[in-house]
Amino acid sequence: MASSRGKSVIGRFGVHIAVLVFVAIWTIPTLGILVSSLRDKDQLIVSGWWTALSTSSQTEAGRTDAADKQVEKDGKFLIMGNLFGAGDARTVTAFGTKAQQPTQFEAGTAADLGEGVTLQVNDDGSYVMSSPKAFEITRGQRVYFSASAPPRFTTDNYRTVLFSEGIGRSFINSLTVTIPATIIPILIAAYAAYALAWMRFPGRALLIAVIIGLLVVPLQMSLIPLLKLYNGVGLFFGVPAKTYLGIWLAHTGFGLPFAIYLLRSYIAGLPREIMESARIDGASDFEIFVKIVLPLSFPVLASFAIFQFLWVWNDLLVAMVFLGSGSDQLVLTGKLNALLGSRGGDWEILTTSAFVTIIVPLIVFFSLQRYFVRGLLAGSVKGG
Amino acid sequence: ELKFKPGEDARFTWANFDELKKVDLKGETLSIFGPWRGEDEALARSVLDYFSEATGATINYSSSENYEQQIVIDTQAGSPPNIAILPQPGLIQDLASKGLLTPLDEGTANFIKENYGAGQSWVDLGTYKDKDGKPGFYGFPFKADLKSLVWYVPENFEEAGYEVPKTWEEMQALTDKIVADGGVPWCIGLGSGGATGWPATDWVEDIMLRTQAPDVYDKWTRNEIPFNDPAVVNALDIFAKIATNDKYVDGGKAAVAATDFRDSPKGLFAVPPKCYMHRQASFISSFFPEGTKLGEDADFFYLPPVAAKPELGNPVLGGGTLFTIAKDSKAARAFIDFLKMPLAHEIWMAQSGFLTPLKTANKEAYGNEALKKQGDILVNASTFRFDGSDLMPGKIGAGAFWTGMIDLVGGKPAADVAADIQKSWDAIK
Amino acid sequence: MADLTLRDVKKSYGNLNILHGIDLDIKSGEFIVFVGPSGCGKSTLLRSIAGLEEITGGELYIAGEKVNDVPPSKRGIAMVFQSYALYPHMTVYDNMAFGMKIAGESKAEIDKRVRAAAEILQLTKYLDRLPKAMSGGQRQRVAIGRAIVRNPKVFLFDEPLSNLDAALRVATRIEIAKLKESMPNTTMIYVTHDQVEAMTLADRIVVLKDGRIEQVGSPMELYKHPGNLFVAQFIGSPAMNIVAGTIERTGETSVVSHVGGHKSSVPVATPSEAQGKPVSFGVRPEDLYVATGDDYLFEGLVDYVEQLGEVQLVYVDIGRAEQPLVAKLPGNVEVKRGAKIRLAASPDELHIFDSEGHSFARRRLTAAAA
Amino acid sequence: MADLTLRDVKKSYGNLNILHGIDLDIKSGEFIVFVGPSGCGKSTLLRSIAGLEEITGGELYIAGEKVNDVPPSKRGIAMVFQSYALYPHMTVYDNMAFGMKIAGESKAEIDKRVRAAAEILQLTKYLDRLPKAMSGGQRQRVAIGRAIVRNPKVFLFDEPLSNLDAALRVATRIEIAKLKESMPNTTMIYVTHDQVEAMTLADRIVVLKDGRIEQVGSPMELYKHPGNLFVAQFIGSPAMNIVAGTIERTGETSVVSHVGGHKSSVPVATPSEAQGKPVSFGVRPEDLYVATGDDYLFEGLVDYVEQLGEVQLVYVDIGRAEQPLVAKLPGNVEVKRGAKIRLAASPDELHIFDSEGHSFARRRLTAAAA
Amino acid sequence: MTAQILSAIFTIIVGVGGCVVYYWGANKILDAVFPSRGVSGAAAVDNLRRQGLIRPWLFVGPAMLIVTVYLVYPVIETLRLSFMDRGGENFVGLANYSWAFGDREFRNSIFNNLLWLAVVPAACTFFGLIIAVLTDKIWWGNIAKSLVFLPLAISFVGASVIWKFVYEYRAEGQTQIGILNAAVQYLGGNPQVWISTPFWNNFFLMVILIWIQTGFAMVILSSALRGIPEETIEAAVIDGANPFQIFWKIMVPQIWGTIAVVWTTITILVLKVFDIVLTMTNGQWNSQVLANLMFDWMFRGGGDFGRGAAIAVIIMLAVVPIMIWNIRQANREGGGGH
Ligand SMILES: Nc1ncnc2c1ncn2[C@@H]1O[C@H](COP(=O)(O)OP(=O)(O)OP(=O)(O)O)[C@@H](O)[C@H]1O
Ligand SMILES: Nc1ncnc2c1ncn2[C@@H]1O[C@H](COP(=O)(O)OP(=O)(O)OP(=O)(O)O)[C@@H](O)[C@H]1O
Ligand SMILES: [Mg+2]
Ligand SMILES: [Mg+2]
Repeated sequence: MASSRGKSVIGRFGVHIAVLVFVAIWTIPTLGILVSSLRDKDQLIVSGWWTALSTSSQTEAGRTDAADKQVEKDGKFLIMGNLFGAGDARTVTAFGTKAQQPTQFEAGTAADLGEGVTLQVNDDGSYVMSSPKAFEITRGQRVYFSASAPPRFTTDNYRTVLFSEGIGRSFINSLTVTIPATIIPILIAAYAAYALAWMRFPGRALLIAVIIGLLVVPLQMSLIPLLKLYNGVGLFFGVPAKTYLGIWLAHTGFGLPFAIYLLRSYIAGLPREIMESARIDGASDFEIFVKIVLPLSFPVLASFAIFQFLWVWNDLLVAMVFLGSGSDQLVLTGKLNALLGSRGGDWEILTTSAFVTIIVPLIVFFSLQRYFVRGLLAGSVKGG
Repeated sequence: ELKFKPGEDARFTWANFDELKKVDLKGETLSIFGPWRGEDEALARSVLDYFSEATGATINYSSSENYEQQIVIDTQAGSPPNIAILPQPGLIQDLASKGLLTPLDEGTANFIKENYGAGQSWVDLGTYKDKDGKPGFYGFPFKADLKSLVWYVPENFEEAGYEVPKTWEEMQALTDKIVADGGVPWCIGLGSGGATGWPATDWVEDIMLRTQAPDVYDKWTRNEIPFNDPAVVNALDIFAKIATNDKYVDGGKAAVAATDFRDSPKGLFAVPPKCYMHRQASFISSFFPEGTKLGEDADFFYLPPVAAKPELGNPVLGGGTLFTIAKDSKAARAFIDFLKMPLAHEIWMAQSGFLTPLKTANKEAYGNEALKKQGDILVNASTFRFDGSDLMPGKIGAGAFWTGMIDLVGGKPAADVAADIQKSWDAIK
Repeated sequence: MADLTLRDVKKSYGNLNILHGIDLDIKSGEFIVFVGPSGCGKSTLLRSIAGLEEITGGELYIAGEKVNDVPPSKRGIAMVFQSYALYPHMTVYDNMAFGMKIAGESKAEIDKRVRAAAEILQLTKYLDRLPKAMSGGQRQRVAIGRAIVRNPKVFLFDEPLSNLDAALRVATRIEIAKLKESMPNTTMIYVTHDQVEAMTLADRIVVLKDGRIEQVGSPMELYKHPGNLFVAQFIGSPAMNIVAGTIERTGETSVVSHVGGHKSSVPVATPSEAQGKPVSFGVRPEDLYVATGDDYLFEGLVDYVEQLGEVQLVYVDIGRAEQPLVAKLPGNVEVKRGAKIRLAASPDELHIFDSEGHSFARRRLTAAAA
Repeated sequence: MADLTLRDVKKSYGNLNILHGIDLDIKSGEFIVFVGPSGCGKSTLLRSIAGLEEITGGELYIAGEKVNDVPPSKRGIAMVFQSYALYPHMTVYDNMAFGMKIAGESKAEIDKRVRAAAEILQLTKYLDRLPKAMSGGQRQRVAIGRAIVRNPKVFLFDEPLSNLDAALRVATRIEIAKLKESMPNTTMIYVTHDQVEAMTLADRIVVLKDGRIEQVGSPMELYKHPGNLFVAQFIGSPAMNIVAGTIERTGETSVVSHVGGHKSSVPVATPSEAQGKPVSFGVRPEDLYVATGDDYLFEGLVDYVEQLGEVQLVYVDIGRAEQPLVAKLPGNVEVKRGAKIRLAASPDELHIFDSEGHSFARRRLTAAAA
Repeated sequence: MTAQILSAIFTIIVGVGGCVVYYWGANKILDAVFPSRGVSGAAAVDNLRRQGLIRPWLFVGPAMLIVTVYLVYPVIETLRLSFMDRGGENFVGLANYSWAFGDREFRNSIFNNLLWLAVVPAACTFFGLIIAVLTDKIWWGNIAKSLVFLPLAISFVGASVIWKFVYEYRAEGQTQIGILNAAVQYLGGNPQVWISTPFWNNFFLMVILIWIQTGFAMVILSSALRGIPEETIEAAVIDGANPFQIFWKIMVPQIWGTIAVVWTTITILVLKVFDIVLTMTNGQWNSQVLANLMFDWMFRGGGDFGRGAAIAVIIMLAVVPIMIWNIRQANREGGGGH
């Protein structure tokens, strides 16, 4: 339904609004984390991420220089400096010397610290502390101040993730796992789905039932028996138990029921006359499958490819169990996972790696999206 | 690349390195599976490097987000790593009882007993029954955490004129004083995703050690006294009185369970401070704001003992990781022997986040004052007890106990909470 | 050699019987046309012959061999589907070439035959298009092209021309006729609704109704000697006029009374027991002419006139409740709506059907008008 | 009131122009038929009127209101699609009732109208079936029913009868004619390939070619006075015979020489500058008769004869390279294949077209044969 | 690095190629053993029939083999374990099952799972469908789709971090950094501890799964929507149906089969889902679900294979009705077969 089919302006507008709302709801959580991953780690728990772009007023603590920096001038001992590091363009509005009253004094005024000691903090962060006696403090005086802080962003997290050692290797490992683990199940499932949809053989209905039933098998259930099997096979042939072949097959096995289920329901819906026509043309089932069914199933193959790709790409468990975790086999998720601190914190790495891992699936999504073509079957048959 | 060049720094017992060189493991591969990732992993590797450098063995270290699950799978399926490092004695016990682990050499238990502070406690910790019910020593403790610490900001204390409390009673008085001054004394955050609740179990364990004799604690962790024993209920109550008092905790009691434990210390550093004290293990300092100098910007004191119970001395609650052999090999044995050497400890001590109860290790090797101070607390402990929830069966220690703590701070009476946990415990017997 | 024999062929969907036992012998090289009302089972029968539907009873022989279980591709047939059934993802060229590619023909051969077929069907400039960018008629031509290209023993056409315009239809029809002529041993079976197609193309026409054969015969035979009322009305357009009547006199030449008691003598033999029986009395619109004298068959008022150029269709209300009588008169005859008109027909062209609809056999030798 | 006005309506797909500027005025209540070769844009034009295609140029008015941007449902139209477009998940009944349900008609009213339409289209017993269990013709009838039921201001039919059998076709055609008569203010636009349908139904026929209007006029006008060669050949079946010729004499009555130098005088005025110019000389098959004397137009050998019952088509090779000449002769004329035949026609029925295909205007008053 | 890339490419080619070679080769061999072209008619027909008997198995064979090894065998193993004790060594009969139904946590999980089953598949399918339809109508539809799809590409752990930030709670009066509480506070409400409010927290967890899986539903439904014959929509437009009617009465019924597929898949996914619960609450505050409970008994803490397996078996039994319904559906639509 092209928009041209005369929809009122309001109607058209409404669609845009509705989609916008959905997109907003779906994007906001992610956006939050994207912004957060770029923010300064300490600012994050202080203010909401949506305020990240605005200048915020914050109360903080700073410290003057210690006694070793004092100078004597006009009989007074002075410690001078700036609360902010170089290049920090913030404005102090008020300051204080007690944590409980951090904004006791206006910026630019001098605070009396007793014993003739005064402290003046100006709005640019510079301060002068003066005393009639020489200072003896080894650590600077703590100064609390309220300053308006411009947004602060950092790409450190991305730098950490993207330039960590071995990331390229694990990237390649991931691709080596993912590409065949996506294509192999598609092939196997498409053949099976075609057979289950359009070929007649005994036990067909039973097989369909089994496939649907197997959809529910929790992956974790299979790991121990399978790994035992792998170890057995590995031992028997004297080969390593953890190989790429092993993980491809594992992902294939876990992805197959869904693949067959999805593809079968689509393939069964293709117009029957087309198959018949090909059959009369002398095509065997193999040829019908390859030359007619496969091209016409592109949209569903693309959908499944996307999902399978995502699962495999984001998987860590299966990779760790069947491929191992040595650095030459480590997949990208494993690598990023290793960057995380062991106490599960380091959410800044977590969010950053979440974004790093998203990129490839998104590329896949975009490149496959064009196969979701409208009207692939258009013009093939007439009828209702 | 070795972190510290052998022979260069007198803090390290380099003799060990030369000794180690005599063990020839060229061509051998040692697979190690542990809980450390990220920076911790780098630290761990810095220790492992010395072993591989000296012996010629290749070490494959790996870890995973769900390493508990992974170790179960790998051992059950028959492809375990040589060395499995686990922080949960309960899990090791389970694996041992299924016959999936190899006991350590005869002398090892004795070595621990003699050379570790509170040695017997550590030996007991690593001893489990195998498939046939025969006890054996499986877990070599390496790297300890100290849990009985209260963190504070010295300058905040100074400004307000507070003193570090020496006894539980003083701490209680300080708490009330802070409230009276208009402040909030405690930051408590129990949030930890799926493990939410565990920080509270540490509180309860610490209170148990300060109100009951160590053997009561041990009975408790083995359920030889029921969870709803008055002794336990009392400990729960003491904690509940703090955690569910809206005046005592930052954000009020509703915030306790909802605040992530990683975020909770940050209240100490707010201006004005959101709270003045935070009880948490030694590792928490890595969640302090960037640039925080330990000892200056933040410091800790030992969670004080109850003055009314002087017989209990200075009990210490801690945690740590245990090294077990899941697949025996010459290299694995040699590696355990390596762990007995002071050098292995010193390397990590000299960096960060590592405490050791090994008395022979050079205390000067600690990388900073804070560590050293913690090390002292550890070594001088009159009683050392491992985190009780880690000793309990997983369903309790990493399940019902956590849930119970959440119920407790949610306002459920301590007795009911304890009864519920006991019920769960009964269910798995 | 491609004889086709159907013996009691039955087909049902579940317990819905579509074909009730079809018996038919088709000789090699014959051009057979199936006609019948919509939904009578023509497509089903064709599909059964192709092997696309498994028949539920009876036997089917092609070239003497029983093919009940032979897959479509081995029956040596080509089929043009009523619903095109084009491969939507292939260009016109590939659609046509597909069968030959499968058969492993050489590139050059494929190209030659595809281009030849495209030429015939005026598809040459569309060879690179996909079916979705073509008009209905263009699609149908592609479907025909696909069959032509395959050179089969038996051609099956399911209404292949129904979407073509008149000019192209005539042209394609003639092409099909020529195609047939150039392949004298190829059997063709053709389903159509178009009388002209049926009449011009068929060696024999098979009239189907409700899954049963009503009559089989050459076009002229069916036109001139319809076996029953159904065939009589079905063949010829507009349909034969049927008027209720009664046999007044039996014998070699019968006398029938009909509308308004008008009596007509018909050179058709009726048995004596038919005397006084109700019959249907039929005459084709094109056999009627305007009676000049008193010798007429029907009298009535002109209800409606359709001008078709050289001829006109005149609808005459002869006083019966049902539809008006239709007469096809030359275009130049002046007929006014509402005017009275008298129509006559040569007695030779009259038909009588008994109460069950069977026709009384007409004497083959045309007698002189009564 | 449902006047329809098209002003320079254009449609292109990308840079493929399909309609090149159509100008057409349709009066309320008119029955307009679009004819034209397959792919000429009939469906596209119909869809543009319906609002299913956005026109890329020009203006479209319905009842005086510009509807370029009015959605289809607000244009007051009903449409029968060439490809049926039935809702596959609804029964026949629901397919027909859908529009009324949407409009919120009462159950009783819906039922009444659906059943009435089903009766007309002989669909009553299929009302509960799904489209997939119906034959092609049945599906098409459902599509027609769906439109009938809606009672719109403008009816659009895209080849609605192409899958029906002759009998049903005639019946439905007459139903449509009656429908039209019963709704004198309803405008109908009808696309067909069937000459008979076009001739009988249309008030005016619009002949399209390659997205342009070739001629608009009443059926008889197009038949008798085709404006150009294309229309001449397109209207009438079989098509008009066209023979190359040269104007020998101009004036009120022209003389044309054609095959074999044969000269014929034609009562068509040609200007003097046409003298000696090549022209096309046309005569309809049905206007030819067997010449008895020397006064003939064409002479040739009978190539092929098609018997159609009351008439026969005789293909005569008159010695030109292209197709044979076609003559439609009465069925009773004895014609033998290979025999020599001479054909004549009344000069009134002769047409001449200039080298660009435009016809020379014929004198409207028919003169006596030369 | 290049050597590595080359070896990766080589590995990939070997893997995928091997698979292609199997199908192509098996087919060639079948054609060679039972030739149907270039032999006499009767033999060809016979051979074709033989091919017809064998070929389906060539097609489904690999799938069956893999599925048997990777899923059927583990299922049988699980079934066996569910009758065994914690170490999987001694037969204990139905003890694990009777334990399960007596366990409070288990009953709570069943209840929660039913809630999830009632809400999540419906919500995902509904939103997926709406978004698929709406985005088809606008020029930036693909961009919108990608954004809705995005969550699917984020790992579960990443997703839980994201949602922690949404649900983050700060005491009243403090600056809220969780957007939900910020919004609530902005609107004048009191901030809530969303994930620890029993019963309702289930819904907050479900929102996460809905957020993730809607993209899945959208992608599949969107490809189905594109298969709807345009003419039927045009016909409905002419029939005067408004966009809602076209959607509900014309489009939805025509893709009913796909909707069923999506629904079924998400239902099954819901039965299996545990990551979200694990990372957000680990079943606390009465938010436990079966899959997480099973996981708990199996690998974390519990260490009881018997009970874990019993719960797994119960989860699998829960799909039996869905299975039966699907098979009926498949048989009704008939697929094809000739
Ligand atoms: N989507 C499209 N893209 C490009 N060209 C198209 C498209 N649809 C139709 N056409 C072309 O537009 C022209 C007109 O098509 P249309 O369907 O209007 O023809 P028609 O006159 O209805 O023919 P028919 O009688 O065969 O149905 C044809 O040449 C066709 O190939
Ligand atoms: N799958 C089916 N299930 C049930 N009935 C069917 C099915 N397919 C067709 N029919 C019915 O079988 C009968 C014969 O259909 P068929 O398609 O052979 O008719 P046809 O003679 O080709 O008609 P048309 O000329 O309209 O194409 C019809 O009444 C139709 O409704
Ligand atoms: Mg048909
Ligand atoms: Mg058309």
